[in-house]
Formats: sequence, structure tokens, C-alpha cells
Amino acid sequence: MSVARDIITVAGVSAGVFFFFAGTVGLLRFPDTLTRLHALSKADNLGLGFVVLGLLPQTGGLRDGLKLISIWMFVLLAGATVSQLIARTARQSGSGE
Amino acid sequence: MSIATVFEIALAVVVLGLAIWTIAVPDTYSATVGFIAYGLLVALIWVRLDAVDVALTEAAIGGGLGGVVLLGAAARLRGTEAMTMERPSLIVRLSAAALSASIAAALAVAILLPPNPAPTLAPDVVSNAGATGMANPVTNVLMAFRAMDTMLEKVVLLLAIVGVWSLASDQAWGGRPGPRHQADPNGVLAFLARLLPPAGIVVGIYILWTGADHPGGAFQGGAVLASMWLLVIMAGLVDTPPVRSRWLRLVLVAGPGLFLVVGLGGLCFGSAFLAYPAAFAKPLILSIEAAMLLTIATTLGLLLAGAPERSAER
Amino acid sequence: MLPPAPALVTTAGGFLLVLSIVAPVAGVLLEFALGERYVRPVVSTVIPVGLAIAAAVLVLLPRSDGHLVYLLGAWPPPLGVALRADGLSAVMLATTAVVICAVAIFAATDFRPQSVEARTPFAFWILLLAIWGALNTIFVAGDLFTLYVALELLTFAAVPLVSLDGRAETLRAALRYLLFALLGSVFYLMGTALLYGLYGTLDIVLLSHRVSAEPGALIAAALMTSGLLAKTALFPLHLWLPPAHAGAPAAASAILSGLVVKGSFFIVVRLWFYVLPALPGFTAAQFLATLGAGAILVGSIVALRQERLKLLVAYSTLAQIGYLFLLFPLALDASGRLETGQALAGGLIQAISHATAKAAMFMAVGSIYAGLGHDRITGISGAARALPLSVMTFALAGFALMGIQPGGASLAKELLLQETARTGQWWWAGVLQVGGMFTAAYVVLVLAHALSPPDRPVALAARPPRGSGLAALALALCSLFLGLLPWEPYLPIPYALESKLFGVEALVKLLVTVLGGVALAILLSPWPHPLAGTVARRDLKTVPGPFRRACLGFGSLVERGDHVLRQWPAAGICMLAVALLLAASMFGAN
Amino acid sequence: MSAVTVFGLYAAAAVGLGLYGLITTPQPLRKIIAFNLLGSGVFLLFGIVGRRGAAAGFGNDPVPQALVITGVVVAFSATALAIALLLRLFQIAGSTTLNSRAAASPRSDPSGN
Repeated sequence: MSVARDIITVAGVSAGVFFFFAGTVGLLRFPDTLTRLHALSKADNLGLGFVVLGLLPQTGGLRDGLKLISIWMFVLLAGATVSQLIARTARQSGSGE
Repeated sequence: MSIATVFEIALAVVVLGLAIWTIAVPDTYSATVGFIAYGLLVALIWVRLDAVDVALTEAAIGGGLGGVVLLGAAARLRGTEAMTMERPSLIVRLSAAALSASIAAALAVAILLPPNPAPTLAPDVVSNAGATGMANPVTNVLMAFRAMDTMLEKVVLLLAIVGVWSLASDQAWGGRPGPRHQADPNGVLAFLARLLPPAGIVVGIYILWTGADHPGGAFQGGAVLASMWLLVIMAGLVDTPPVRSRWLRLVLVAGPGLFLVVGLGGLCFGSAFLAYPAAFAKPLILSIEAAMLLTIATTLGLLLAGAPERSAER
Repeated sequence: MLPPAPALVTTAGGFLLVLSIVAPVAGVLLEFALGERYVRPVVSTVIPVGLAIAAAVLVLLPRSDGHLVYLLGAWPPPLGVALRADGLSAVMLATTAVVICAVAIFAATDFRPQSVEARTPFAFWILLLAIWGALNTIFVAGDLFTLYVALELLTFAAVPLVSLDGRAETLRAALRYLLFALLGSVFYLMGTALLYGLYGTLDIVLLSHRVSAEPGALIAAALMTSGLLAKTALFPLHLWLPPAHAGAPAAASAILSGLVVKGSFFIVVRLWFYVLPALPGFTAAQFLATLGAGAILVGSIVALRQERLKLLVAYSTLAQIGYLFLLFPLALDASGRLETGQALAGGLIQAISHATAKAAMFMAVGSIYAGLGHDRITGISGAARALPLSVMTFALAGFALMGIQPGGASLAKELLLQETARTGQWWWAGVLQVGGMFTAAYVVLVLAHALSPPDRPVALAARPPRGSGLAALALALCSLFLGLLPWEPYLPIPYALESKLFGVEALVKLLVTVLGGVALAILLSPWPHPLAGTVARRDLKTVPGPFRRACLGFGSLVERGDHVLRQWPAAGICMLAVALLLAASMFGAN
Repeated sequence: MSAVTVFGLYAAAAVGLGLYGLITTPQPLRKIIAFNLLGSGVFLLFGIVGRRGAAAGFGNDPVPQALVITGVVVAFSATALAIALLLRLFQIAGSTTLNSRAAASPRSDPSGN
């Protein structure tokens, strides 16, 4: 049973790390603000989601699991809002080209 | 070499790189952004040092709110910073580098020569924890064993507010701090400012409450509440209160005031100043912390808002 | 278990120490919460209470064996924090109370609360009580980290005082002050971290038993000392002091110059004499005093070249701070350990004498500024007739500082001179004498200008209120009669000294000081001499022209050097160099 | 190498970097950032001291932790006050240089030397 849990964890966290890595590469390589933002927000949301998913089997109980999931939800919410704001500023100031 | 050590070395190297970048990068704005990332990674170091209370504080106050203050200033000063002043001459820089390196080396020697066995007060803290009825050792130190320091540091926060306010122009005195934020009431920021604070307030109070037995406490909770307040202000949903407001003044002195009153109670009726009667220790400490939470949240928020700039009338 | 040491039990009357901190802090909170209308009742309650507490400590201390101890929360150190008062704390508490009281009376009209709340009175009165609370904490704290918090409290209260008037110049001064003071506190904090790591306590008494000459402890001592020196503005770490002290409003300058720098000085004394008396050793003590001598020389020469009176007084503070640090080598015993003896007493009395006299001086200068509308030294002729009270206050405070009997400075100088003879360090005797002459020089210079007849009748811009003038005068008189006070219960002073203070020999010494001062003033002040037509002309004739020109050239060189040292990078480099040199000399001694 | 060694070396390096930045950067805002860096290094010193004093079931001595929490809050207040001063200075003077040219340059000698 614990082996199965560990496998899920390793798989989930590895997937998360992959997305973070991809997002970081995108942040560094993409040419302008909007595309960078795209890489960053998408990869981070997915990456954190997979990390949380991977960690869920390791939690002690329902409470801790809920805490983990709510962390992810908060990051989603904040990330979405901030990306929106950055994108709008970028478009208004014309630096999104 | 264990995997933990590899991770720690990697962490130290990354943090060091960020620190160097923060100092060396020509653009001030970039330096500020670098410092925020730095602050969050330093919190990880604190976790590795098994000091979760400090990690929370460092992330919330050192990296988070401190970063916001710096970022705000960098944005306002952008443009002027670049054009300004000449860098010091090469000789000055070289000698500064040499001397700083010597100080760092001396410090490294001093910190890495371990006394054996290393002195610690942890057992003392454990054996006296019964007097307060709380399990978080850091809260015990802050609120009971070294309560005087904590109380005086609340006064430092209050003085910082006085100092910031004293920078107002005479016309704006008594008015509202900071610029008025105009935001689209149906925009995404306003949406977030309506959605997040209820959850944030719960989290802030939870951090305070859990601080009795687990990592957490008034500072960390206060920082969360302060950021919720700032979010609402930045979304233009509420305005900063005028500094003349009597309520505001009362909230700002509530924490140290209650601390002082409880302390004097101990002096008059109990065994000593800032001593808590054993039966009421936990409720007393928690009520002081609750008052402090309110005071800290307001103080931090107002420190970020800055000096009064507009008269109280809209 | 052994019974706890006497320093670790609360003594009778120990609660007074708590009250000495709580009273001003409660005042701060009340002022802030209640606002403008209640400032006057709050201040006029807190000040008498504070005075009474200081007096009670003075009375109780000799009866309880010279020590008051209070364990906060009844937790004994090392876990808890203790407050302790000894003779040094008691006299400093009393001095602070007296100076704060005088400044409050002086400021009562300048910062009069209005019916509508205004900015400056709001800030001033809160900051005044905050400084008082911070200083009292510094004087009675028994724990190095509590001292750190108190130091920060002091800085946070002092910085906004500098920029109260809100001009760009004072804002700049305040920002420099804040940044350099923060650098100082960080150095202090590094030292506390190292000491805790080595000994597992920050309690002063416990540390003094545990501390030994290990590398970590020596580095900690060097770092903490240099941090405190930066906060005290000892030459060459003084970049922030002249603009800050000269730019602040008069009442604030009096507090900053008279009291605030004494806070960090007091912690240096605590650290060196009470935490690690055996560690610094001969070289480090000589080094500190050498910096002090440098401060006397540079501060005095630059003071004599200032055009503005407030800057002159600010630079003279710089010189006087240097004077305080001469006590360290004189307190060494044969084995290189610092003894809490006569030299310490002399240094502390000098600090007290300077606190009272310099506060009075700044208030007098403030009144002259307000009265004439400017404070250019070349334009104050006739001030003695127009503003007799202020000029007299300046004169009395100056006399007290230059060591006229029975002033505190003369007693201090006598004590220190005896120690130079006892320890055979004759070179410091010379510095002490020259320091006195320099003080005489700038006092004489200002008085000569103020007493000289004006070219045209003096038009007063405003008449300073009489209450303010009397408060300053009272403080100057305090300083002038400090030598008559009974110091024995609090400070280690030999009984036989009083007789030496009066008599022919003392008079001759005084005469030499004053004449030396006159000569220095003539040689080093670039301004045209106001009395050139009368007495001084003969002196001028006897001084060969080229010689005076050379002196003036030297003065200008020193001023340039001072200007370079007050640049930020130079001061920062000095700070690091001082820390490293201190560490090196301590390593050399152990 | 233990965590104490690694982070101990880092803390010393951060102090050195912070000092260098504080001394050499001309812009006040950069000085404030450098001060914060310096501060974080000093706080880490406490953390290392505490980590070494791990005992009684705690991974880190709680006393230095409490000292750091107090210190962090004080450092934050200092940052906020310094920034407020800086912004006000900028508002009034239009620049943020700490050297005022008028007051800083040695005045010409009135006696003609």
C-alpha cells in the first residue's frame, strides 16, 4: 500500500517539476510579455496542481489534504488575477509587442 | 553526502546568486524584484533550519510586505534613480570589497567554531512551558519569558507610524495616507478583493489561534490580515482611514496598551510585572495576542500606505 | 543547586525600574490615542512622575547595597529578562529626567498644542516621551537583546525629530542618520548572535561570569563596539551628526545632542566594563581613546570654522563625544583589565556634565536664532544686549564645559588627570588639557562676537519667551554646580578630591585653559575678529601673520578632510576598518 | 557538511554582500535593499546558533527564534520608515541624493586664504 502511495507521489511531483521547468524555460526564452505570461501561468498552475496531487497520498488525513488543495486553489485565484492585471498593463503600455 | 545536503548546498548557491544579482544589477527595479524572490527563498532556508515560526515571519513580513514597500518605492522613483549619482571610484569599491570580505570571513570563523556542547535554552523553555499552558515554545518565549522585548517592539512599530506620519505636509495632516486607488469596480482586481478577504481573514485568525501550540502567531497572522486590507484598498473598495480618526488611534495602541495593562496587573496583584497568574495565563496571553493581531495588521497596512497625503474630505 | 546569585533575585524597590520604563511608554500610548487636546495633561503628569521615580531610585539605591534588580515576569535569567540598576544607571536616570523636564518647559511654547491637531506638536511630544522611555530602558536593561530593542526604540524616536520641519535638507539628514544608525544596530546584533551562540545567555551578569577570550567572543566584542560607536558618532563615524543635530528644531537638538548619543555610549561602557572587562586589553583601549583624540581635534577645529552657530555647537558635540572615550585606557589596571574605578566615574560625570550643558547650549542658540532670525556667527554682535538671558545661558554652559569650578567637567577632568598620573599614560593628560582649551576656544569665540558692540541697533525678529530662557538657564546652572553634588554613593570617587577643586593651583590651570582657548580661537577661526579694535589687537600683533595663515591653512585642510570622511562610502569603509582594527587589537591582547 | 555549515557560510557571505552594497551603491533605495540583505544574513546567524542548540525535542532553540521574529519586525519598520523618508525627500527635492552639494562643499575661506 505504501509503495503504491510513494509511486503516485513520485509520479505526481515529477510531472509537477516538469511543468515548472517548462514554464521557467518559457519565461526565459519567449520573446514578449504576453507569451511569457502564458508559459508562466499555465505551467505554474499545472505544476503546482501535480505537486499537490502527488503529495496528497502522503498526508495524515482529510484535514491536511484539504489544506493542500486550498493552497492550490488560492494560488490559482491569485495567479489568474495577477496574470490578467499584468497582461492588461502590458497591452496598455504597448510593451506586449 | 546525503540528498538533503545536496539540496541545501543547491539552495545556498541559488540564494547567494540572487543576493549577488540584487546587489550588482544596474536597474533598481530589477534589484527590488530580485530581493523579493530572495526573501521567499530565505524562508526555505529557515524551514531547513527547523525554524518554521521564523520561516513564516520571514516570508510574510521580510519577503512579502517588505518587498511590497520596496517595490512601491522603486516604481515611484523609477526614472530618477537611473540618472542620479556617480558610482564611487574603483579604489573605494575595492577597499569596500576587501573590508566587507574580511568581516564576512571573521564572521564565518566565529560562527563555524562550535562550542561543544552548544549552549541552548530549549530544555528550560520546555520545563517552564507548563506555566503558560501553551505548546509553541516560540510563542512562550515571545509572550512570557521575554515579554518585555515583545512589548517594547510594539512601541517601535508605533513609533514607526509616528515617524511616517510626521512626514506629511502640514496641509495634509490628519488626512488619509497614500494615493487614492481608482479601480474598475467590476474589474478583476475588485473581484479578487471581494473573494479573497473572507478566506484571508479566516486564515489570519487561524494562524494566530494555532500559534498557541503550533508554528504561527500574531505577527504572521497580522501580516496576512494586513495584506487582505491592502488588497481591498488597492482595489478601490475602501479608502485608507484618516489619521485623525479616533478609532484608528485606539486600534493602533490596543496591542501594546493591553500588554501594558496586563503587565501592570501582574505588578499590582500578581508576582511580578508581566507575570501571568497560572490559572489565566493562556486566556490572558491569547487576548493580548488578539489585540496585537489587530494592531499589527493595521500598523503594517498603514506603514505600507505611507504618510497622509490627502485631506479627510473626499 | 546553589542558591541564586544576588543579581538574579528581585530586590525591594526593584519595581521602580519597571515604572521608570512604563511611565514614559504609557505616556506615549496615551498621547497617541487621546490626541492633541490631552497632550498637556499627559505630559505634565508623566514628567513629575518620571522625576519622582528617578529621585526614588537615587534614594533607594544606597540603601539596598548599590543594586536594584527586578525579574520581569518573575522569570530568572537566562530564560527571563532582568532589569538592574547600579550607581551608573541611577545617575543617568536622574540626568535624563532633569534634561527632559527642562526641554519640555523650553518647548512648551514652541510646540504648544493647538485646538486643532497640528503635525509638529503631535510628533514632538510623543517622540520626547519615547526617547525618555528608550533611554531609561537602556540604563536599566540587564540583557543585551533588550538593549538592542531599546537602541532601536531610541533611533526610531530620534530620527523623526531631525526632520520635524520637513525641509529637504533635514529630510536628507534624517535619512543619513537612519541608515547609518541601522548599520550600527546590525553590527550590534551580529555580536549578540555570536555571544548567544557561545554562552547560551544574553544576560549581562551571567555573561560576565561565562565570557572568556575566545575568537568568537572577541569578534563579537569588536562588532558590537563598532556598531555602538557608529550610533554614538565617534570620529570618524560621525557623518550623520552635524547635519542632524544642526538641522533639528532647538528643543530636539538639545535632546539629540545632550541625551541620545549618551544612550549608545552608555551601552559601550556597560559592554566593556560589565560584560567583558578582561577582553579588550591595552591596545583596543588606546585605539578607542585615539579615535576620541581625533574627534577632539577635528571636531574642535571644524567647529571654530563654522559660520552658523548651530553647526558650531553640533561640531563641538563631536569633540565632546571624543572626550568621553578617553576614559577607556585610563581605567586599565596593571593586568590590562578594565576597572570600575575613578576613570569610569570621571567619564560618566563628563557625560552628565555634557548632557546638561550641551542641552542648555542648544536651547540658548535656538533662542538666539529665533530672536535674531539667523544664527550666523558674524552677525550676532550686540546679541548680549538684545538677548541677555540666552547669551548668559550660553556663557554659563560654556564655562561649565570648559572646566570652570565647580562644574562637572572640572571634576571629571581632575579625576581623569589623576588616573593618567596613576597609570603613567601622560599622553592622555596632554589630550585632556588640549581638549579643555579647544572648548574654551569656541566658547570664547562666540562670546566675543556676541559681546562686541553692533554696527547698527539689533532688530529682534521675535522675543523668546521667558519661561524657555529660564529653563535653559537652570540647566546650565545645573551643569555648573555638578561638582558640588555628593557622588560617592553612586560613583567610585575618592573623598579627598574636593579640596583640589579650589585654590590657587586650580585657578592657574583654569587661566592656562582660557588663555590657550583665546589663542586657539584667534589662530583657527577664519572670521574677522570682533574685538580687533580693543583688547585682541595686541594679541594679533604679537602673533606673526604667516603663522596665523599657516594655522588657518591647516584648519582648512582639516575641514576638507572632515568633508571627505563625511561622504557615505568613506564613512562606511571607516566603520568596517574600525571593526577590524578593534578585533585585531583584541586578538593581539589575548 | 551539515546544514549548519552550509548556511553558516552563506550567512557570512550575505553579511559581506550586504555591507558592500550598503557602502558602494549611491542610490538610497539600493542602500535600503542592501540593508535588508545584510539583515537577513544576521538573522540567519541566530538561526544557525539556534539550530546548533537543538535539544529537548526541538530542532531549533526557541529563544533565538523569538529574537529573530522581533528583529524581523523591527527591520521591517525601519525599512518602511526609511522608504517614507526617501519618498518625501523625492517629493520635495526632486532627487534622492544623500549629498547636498550646497552644504557639503567646503566653504571658501573668508579670510582670504
